[in-house]
Amino acid sequence: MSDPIADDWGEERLAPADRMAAEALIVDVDGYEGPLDLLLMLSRTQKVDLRRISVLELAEQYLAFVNRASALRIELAADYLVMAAWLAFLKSRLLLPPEPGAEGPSAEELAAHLAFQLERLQAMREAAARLMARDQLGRDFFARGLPEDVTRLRKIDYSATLLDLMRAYARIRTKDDFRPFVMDRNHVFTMEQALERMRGLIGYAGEWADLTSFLPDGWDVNPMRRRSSTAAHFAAILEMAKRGQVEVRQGETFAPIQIRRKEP
Amino acid sequence: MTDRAEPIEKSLFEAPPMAEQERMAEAILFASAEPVTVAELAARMPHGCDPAEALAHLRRRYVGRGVNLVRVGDAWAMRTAADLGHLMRKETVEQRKLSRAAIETLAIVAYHQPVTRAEIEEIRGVAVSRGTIDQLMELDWIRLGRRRMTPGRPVTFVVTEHFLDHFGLESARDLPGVKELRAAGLLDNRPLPGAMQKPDEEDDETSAGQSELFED
Amino acid sequence: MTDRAEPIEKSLFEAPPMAEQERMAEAILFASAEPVTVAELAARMPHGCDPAEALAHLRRRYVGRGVNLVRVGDAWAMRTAADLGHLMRKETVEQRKLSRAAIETLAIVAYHQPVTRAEIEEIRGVAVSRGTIDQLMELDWIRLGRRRMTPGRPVTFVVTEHFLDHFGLESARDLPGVKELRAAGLLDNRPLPGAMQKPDEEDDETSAGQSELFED
Repeated sequence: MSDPIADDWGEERLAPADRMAAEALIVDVDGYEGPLDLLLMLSRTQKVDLRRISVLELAEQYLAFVNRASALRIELAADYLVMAAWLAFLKSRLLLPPEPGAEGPSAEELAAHLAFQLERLQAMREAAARLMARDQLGRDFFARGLPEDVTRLRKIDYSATLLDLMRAYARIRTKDDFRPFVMDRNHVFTMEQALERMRGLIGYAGEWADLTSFLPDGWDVNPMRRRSSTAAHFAAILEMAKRGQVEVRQGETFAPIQIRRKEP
Repeated sequence: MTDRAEPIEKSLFEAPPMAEQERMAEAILFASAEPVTVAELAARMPHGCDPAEALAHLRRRYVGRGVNLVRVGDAWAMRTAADLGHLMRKETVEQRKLSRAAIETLAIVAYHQPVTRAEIEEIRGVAVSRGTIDQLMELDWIRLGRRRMTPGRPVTFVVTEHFLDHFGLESARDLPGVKELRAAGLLDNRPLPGAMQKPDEEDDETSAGQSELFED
Repeated sequence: MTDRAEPIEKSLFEAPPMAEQERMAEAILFASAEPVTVAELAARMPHGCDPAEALAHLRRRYVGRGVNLVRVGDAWAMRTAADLGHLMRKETVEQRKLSRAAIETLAIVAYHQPVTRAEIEEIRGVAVSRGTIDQLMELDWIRLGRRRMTPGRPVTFVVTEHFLDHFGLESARDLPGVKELRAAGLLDNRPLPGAMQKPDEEDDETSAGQSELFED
């Protein structure tokens, strides 16, 4: 609060004492927890029970405070100004006789509610103080300093009976019988597979060649695999012949089957 | 190891004598720094025990002693007698200084629970910062309660058992001056009359809040 | 806060009565995180106190109780009575059925041991998860057998003694055979080529396993 600022405020012509008082109030603004808190502080100057407080007088005090703050170019937070506007409205309602047929709550009701809010805030302040004044754990009374931890043992007991075991095995064995195909799949060459293969190979078969030469590697040793792949490839070339993609010939019964690409 | 000569377990289905049950409750409570519920005691003591009666005996036994048996909500704990706190300076835990906002918010939650953030703000006349709520939650003094069944379904806050333990309260009913405050209507969530009131929310919130207050 | 009516401090130089000293020692021992020596007690109790005597009183008071005052080296501490140590353990037993994958895997190990994982998978027709094997090993129902003398030297699994105990079998040979399974109505009555066979009649895929079957 140095001189330059005082110069700025010169025109206000505040007596130093007034200014000190005003500044004391302003400096405190930071300490207020909102307009309700400020109102509660202002109400203490009335030195009456909060239930008998004069809301009109309080409104005037508050408005005077806000005016002083704006004169001192203190920026008040918006909620202080909202409260000021509401109090100004309330003040006018309290001073003027009620309009006949006016809707909404009466000025007295609004004033009573404000008084209630102040009283409730005051009560909570006192309650908070009494709460904090209580003996507290870790300050006035203490818990066991050397607690013995409870060992928590979580045991999961899995149960299965011999019958469960038998059922499980029976289930597996039954499953085997119903899907031997799945079990033996690695010995089976399907016609679809053969057709796919032949489609790729036939491009190179311009001359007559034995069907057996087309069998895939590794499918000619194991008899079961040989039979499966031969049958699959035979079915495949029949299908291809039907489509006009290959020619098939056989010299005599049981002679080698020969194929070649059919020229378009 | 022990000075007792008698065996504890008598039979599989007969509960141990009450003196023995009292010893058991004593051992369990001494071993725990946290309050122990009657249900937990029952689960840990042999079948057929009556933990509530054992606790009653135990409480009487520790009246006037250096440690006392105290009730904390639904649970029980052994705590040193408050008049001996000065001897325990060494054990004192440095407590974080709470802001005025935090202390007031805590009191409002305790006395008005379950309470929404909007209600706290209405009582204090100022916004409640996120940090204040967080701090109280971190201290495990308040926690989320049930959502209010009003538009927006706002969350509510209630105090915890840890709060009761910290302030040596048996229940929220034992908060200092709570009866007087309620009698004076100061715990009412009185709505703002008329114009200041939000259309229909306020009424529901109030009635719901009050019916739930100190429901336990 | 306390149930005591009498004030503690009598005068600046007069030691509190012994009952009071006992309370003090009790509270200090209770709240301390470590055993407390007589010297420490003396330092924390009011001038003129006799902590050794207070401890002697306190020790007698706790004889036969749920907690006892015990000496730990040079220091003193409150400890749970040794005979109540079992109360400090909380055991929860959960009954759970073995999963279908686990019981099937177990059955295959039991009927085909020693069996490799690849064989189990072939018989079940689906992959066997690591967890299933681990679970059965943890239950101590299966264990690792000898490595198979085939390329890759795969490990085999066999059932354990504990498995036999649990299922009331003297040996794995006592497992009910296919005929008995059928007699028990667990298998269809129509002839099932695979299932009808005795182990050693099965095809070459399993013959390696079968020759070793029930070897021990």
